[in-house]
Amino acid sequence: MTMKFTAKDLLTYLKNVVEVMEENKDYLCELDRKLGDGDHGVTMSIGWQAINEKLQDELKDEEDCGRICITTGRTFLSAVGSSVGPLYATGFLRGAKVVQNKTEVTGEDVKEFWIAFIEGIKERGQAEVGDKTMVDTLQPALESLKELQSTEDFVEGFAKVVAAAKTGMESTKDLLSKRGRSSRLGERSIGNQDPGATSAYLILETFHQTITANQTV
Amino acid sequence: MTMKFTAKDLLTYLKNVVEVMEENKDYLCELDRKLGDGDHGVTMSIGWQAINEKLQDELKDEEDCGRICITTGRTFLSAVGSSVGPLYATGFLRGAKVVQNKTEVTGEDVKEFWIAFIEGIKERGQAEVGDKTMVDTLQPALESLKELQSTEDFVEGFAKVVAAAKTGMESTKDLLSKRGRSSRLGERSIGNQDPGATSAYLILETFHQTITANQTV
Amino acid sequence: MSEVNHSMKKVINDPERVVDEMLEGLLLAHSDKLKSIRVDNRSLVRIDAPVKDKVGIVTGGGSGHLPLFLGYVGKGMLDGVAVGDIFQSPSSQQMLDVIRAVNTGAGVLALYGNYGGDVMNFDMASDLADMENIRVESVVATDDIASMPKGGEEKRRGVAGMFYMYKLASAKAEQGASLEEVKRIAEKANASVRTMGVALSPCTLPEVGRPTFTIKDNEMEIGMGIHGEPGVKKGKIESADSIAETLVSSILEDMPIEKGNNVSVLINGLGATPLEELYIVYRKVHHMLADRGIEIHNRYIGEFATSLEMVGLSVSILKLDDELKELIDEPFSTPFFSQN
Amino acid sequence: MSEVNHSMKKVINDPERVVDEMLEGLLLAHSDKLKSIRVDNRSLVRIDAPVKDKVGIVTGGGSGHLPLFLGYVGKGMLDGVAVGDIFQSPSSQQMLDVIRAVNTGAGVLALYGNYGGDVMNFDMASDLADMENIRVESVVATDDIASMPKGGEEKRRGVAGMFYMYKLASAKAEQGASLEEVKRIAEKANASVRTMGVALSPCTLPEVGRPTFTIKDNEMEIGMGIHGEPGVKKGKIESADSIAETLVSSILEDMPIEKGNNVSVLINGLGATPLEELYIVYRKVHHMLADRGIEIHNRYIGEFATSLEMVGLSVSILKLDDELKELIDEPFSTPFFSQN
Ligand SMILES: Nc1ncnc2c1ncn2[C@@H]1O[C@H](COP(=O)(O)OP(=O)(O)O)[C@@H](O)[C@H]1O
Ligand SMILES: Nc1ncnc2c1ncn2[C@@H]1O[C@H](COP(=O)(O)OP(=O)(O)O)[C@@H](O)[C@H]1O
Ligand SMILES: [Mg+2]
Ligand SMILES: [Mg+2]
Ligand SMILES: [Mg+2]
Ligand SMILES: [Mg+2]
Repeated sequence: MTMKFTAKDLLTYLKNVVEVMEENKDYLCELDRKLGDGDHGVTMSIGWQAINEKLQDELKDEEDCGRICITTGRTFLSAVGSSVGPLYATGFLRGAKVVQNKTEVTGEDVKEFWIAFIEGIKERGQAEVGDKTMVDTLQPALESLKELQSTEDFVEGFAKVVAAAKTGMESTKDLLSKRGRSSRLGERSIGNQDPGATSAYLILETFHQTITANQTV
Repeated sequence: MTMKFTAKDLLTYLKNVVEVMEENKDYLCELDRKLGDGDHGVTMSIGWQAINEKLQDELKDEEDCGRICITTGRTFLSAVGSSVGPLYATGFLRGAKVVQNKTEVTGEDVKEFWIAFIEGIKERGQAEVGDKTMVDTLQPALESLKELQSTEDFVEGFAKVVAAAKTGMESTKDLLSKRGRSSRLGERSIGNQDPGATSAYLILETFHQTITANQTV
Repeated sequence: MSEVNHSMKKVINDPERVVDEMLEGLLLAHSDKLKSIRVDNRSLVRIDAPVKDKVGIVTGGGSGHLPLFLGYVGKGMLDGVAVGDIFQSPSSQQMLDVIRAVNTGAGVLALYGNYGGDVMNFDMASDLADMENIRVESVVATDDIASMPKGGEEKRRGVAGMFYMYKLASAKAEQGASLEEVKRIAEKANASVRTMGVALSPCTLPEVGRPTFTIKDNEMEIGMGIHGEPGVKKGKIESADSIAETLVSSILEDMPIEKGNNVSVLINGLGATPLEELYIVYRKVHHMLADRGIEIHNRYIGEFATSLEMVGLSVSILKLDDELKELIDEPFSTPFFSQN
Repeated sequence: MSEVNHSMKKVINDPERVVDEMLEGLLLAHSDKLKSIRVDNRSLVRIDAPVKDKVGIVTGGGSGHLPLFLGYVGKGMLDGVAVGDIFQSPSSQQMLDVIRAVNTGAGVLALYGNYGGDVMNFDMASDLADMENIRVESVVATDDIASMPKGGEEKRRGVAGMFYMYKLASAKAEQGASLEEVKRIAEKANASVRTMGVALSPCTLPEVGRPTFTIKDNEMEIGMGIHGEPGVKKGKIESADSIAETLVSSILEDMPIEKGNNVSVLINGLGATPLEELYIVYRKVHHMLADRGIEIHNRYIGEFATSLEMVGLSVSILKLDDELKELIDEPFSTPFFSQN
């Protein structure tokens, strides 16, 4: 799992997420319109735009990965009022503990970061697999992460994590919603992919893209 | 207007009204079912049965026409909760003033009694002719009473009063209700005779029957 | 016993016994504050009545308007109430019994709404009380400006603004004032308050089982009475702000209030309108009065005079002078309200 | 701005701004008792907060339940509240701001209902407060016995019985007790209260414009949640007595109460049910408890936790020991309630 990932790379990753969320804003809203109140794209955009401001400002030259993650989590939380606010914020705040005081992290650290990220979200939201939430994306990713061997190439390994996340995300189409706003729809929730499961996939997928690009440079 | 009318005659009259109200109980209820809450017959029966008890008890040997009327009015009032309670009670209480301390009254007194009776009801209820209430019966009776000459035979004269009352009662069929419970029906109130106008007629008509019988004996 | 009409959304037993059972529950709940003086429970007085040397203040009216009427009996408020059937006047006898029970020799003031049955029965009760040498005076509430145009003030109905007449006269009586003085305050209160309301849906009488009239799905009626009496204008449902504007400007046109004057504002829900909406209306009323330089001394927001589960609300504005301002701040406490 | 859906019987302006405008009205009306600590007005505290040396008590939850939640902020009651959109949790940030504003160093107790969003956001807020060295403890109300069968108590929802947790913990805090002691009382209150309700009609969210679910014309649902969560039994509308019987016997089965024990009873209207009907239900509840030799120490009858204009009611019973009995009698005063 040799990989070098610096605070600079982390800032690049976050910038990439900002872009991806902007690109997928309408798509996420459309998914949420079928299941919830149609604001998930707007919510994600608001949260990541707030993070973007920090990236251009106080985080511009930040070298501590921990502090970057804390600011990201806090910023997201105070910008976003809806359910995903505390969920993603908790992910970043828990992840922050793994990488605190580090300017450069290893593949092992990154693995532990994402494990902490996902477990934080699970703990915060108390959703279970099958409830039709972002946990349906994150749980398979978590299991796949835990299987990563210290001997294998991290970028290749993370591709498997993303693939597992994708299968999980797609599985939400056929599920009956049991958590959050969409649970009110009951049977009518079946047939539509969960917006939070989708944004969670995008977050992981963008990480894979970032480290892949990093590697090829 | 020579006529002799004693406290005994008054008691007989009241007993006759008790009977008439009992006989017309269902009829009055039926009229009220079409216009109000269907209880006018029951209400009148309750009131007059209460008076009947007094007639058999404390009023049995009463010689003061005034006291008979006061007890009648008060008894009716406390027995009856609905609109007609204070209306007929006021009639008897106002009439009582005309005949107070008298054991025997003249035709002139009787005329004044009924004038006070009707004016009391008008004052109490504030209804006007055409509102579809007992006032439609009582107002023509009042006008006819006022025209009675001291020279004419009272029993014959009172026949005209009752005839005027009857015309008034029948006129309520074509009226739109403006007072009391039936006013809620608006247009739908047209076509039915007013129950209160009917009971008021019965009260006057029974008086005529009583004095007629008195005369022929 | 009548059958419950099961398409009625009501939690009741026998529709004919709604008032009796309500009163039974009320007396079980509030035996520390109220007592019944008739076996039919239709005449209630505050637990400490008659209150020595005090002018007694009584009211009465039909049921279905809680907390009106009986909710205003208590310390610093009314002494007694006669309770009628749903939307029906109590009987003169029930009123007379209340008058007797609160009379201390200082006289009794009857305060009630301007409705045929209530007026007739209270007049009758006063006549009877008079025959027993109890001094009774009456003031009839006429605050509903929608019920009769200007000029016909004395024919207007009494609605939620009656609360102010109760409150102010009671505070005066509590101070030991004479019957004449208390009556003067009641008259002044009635002359200084105006109410106008809007109904968005009707209510259903338990004995009837269906709405006695209808308001179209997207319509409302400005000025409808609390028993469904027709209002001044039917129309499409408007926004809260525009409703507030209509109500407040009608009131101010009927009773001009100058810049710098003090008022009390009452936002009254008719039954099914959530408190949230009453606050949205208060917001606009507040701004309108503030814009005109009128000072809001205090306000009451909630349900003060309902029509069963009618949807809608009313706004009342009371013009205060120094005398009324002092009286309105006096504390009171009933099973339904208290003000410290 | 969204258009008002004109077939909605609501007095509002922009459906999306209902909560903002309600809060604006509320703050204009009660500036002597409440203050806002955020520009969005979503975090409110009592005017004298932080109250020196006192444990701060906060709550929070969605709008549409007035007087719940913000109606319980005041003297002798809660210190602060975070206010969400209609039926939506407030954000963790809004909760954190309230926690900060009421903290005096004596610690803060968060009391709220057991709903996913509220729990998640309060947990998050506690974590953040913890990072700022503010001690925060939480007790989650779980009084609704219909939401989960016996055995799953901790998964039950919090409904009207939450009032008792607020009242008792607040009285304890007002006495100067420590965070641990106040928390103990809140837990004891929650463990000693059970609620069950019945809904006869749904309510309409302003943003949605039509009922989110339906109840047939002649039907009711026993145990429905205050956001329309499914209950335990659908059926024909029953009489008030039989509804009261079902509610009280379910409660007593879940929490047996012995002869001679003292209780407090809360009859809560869900929005559109008239007060008259609440008293009819109280009547039966009173008789049932009296028949079992259970002493009713006091009772609260009215609207304590609503669901907009839902038709229905709930019954809560709180078992009192000497400690709780003393606390429940303590006075309190908020813009919506007061007890002397
Ligand atoms: N308890 C929970 N645990 C995990 N994810 C959740 C939970 N509740 C909701 N979510 C996620 O949040 C998403 C909705 O987010 P968003 O639309 O931003 O919030 P809101 O529902 O408040 O409008 C859902 O699609 C779901 O994936
Ligand atoms: N203000 C009034 N003046 C005169 N008569 C009235 C008045 N109001 C009602 N009535 C009479 O009362 C009658 C109804 O009496 P009843 O059915 O006993 O009373 P309620 O309407 O209370 O049930 C009506 O038919 C009408 O004639
Ligand atoms: Mg959403
Ligand atoms: Mg949202
Ligand atoms: Mg009748
Ligand atoms: Mg009747």
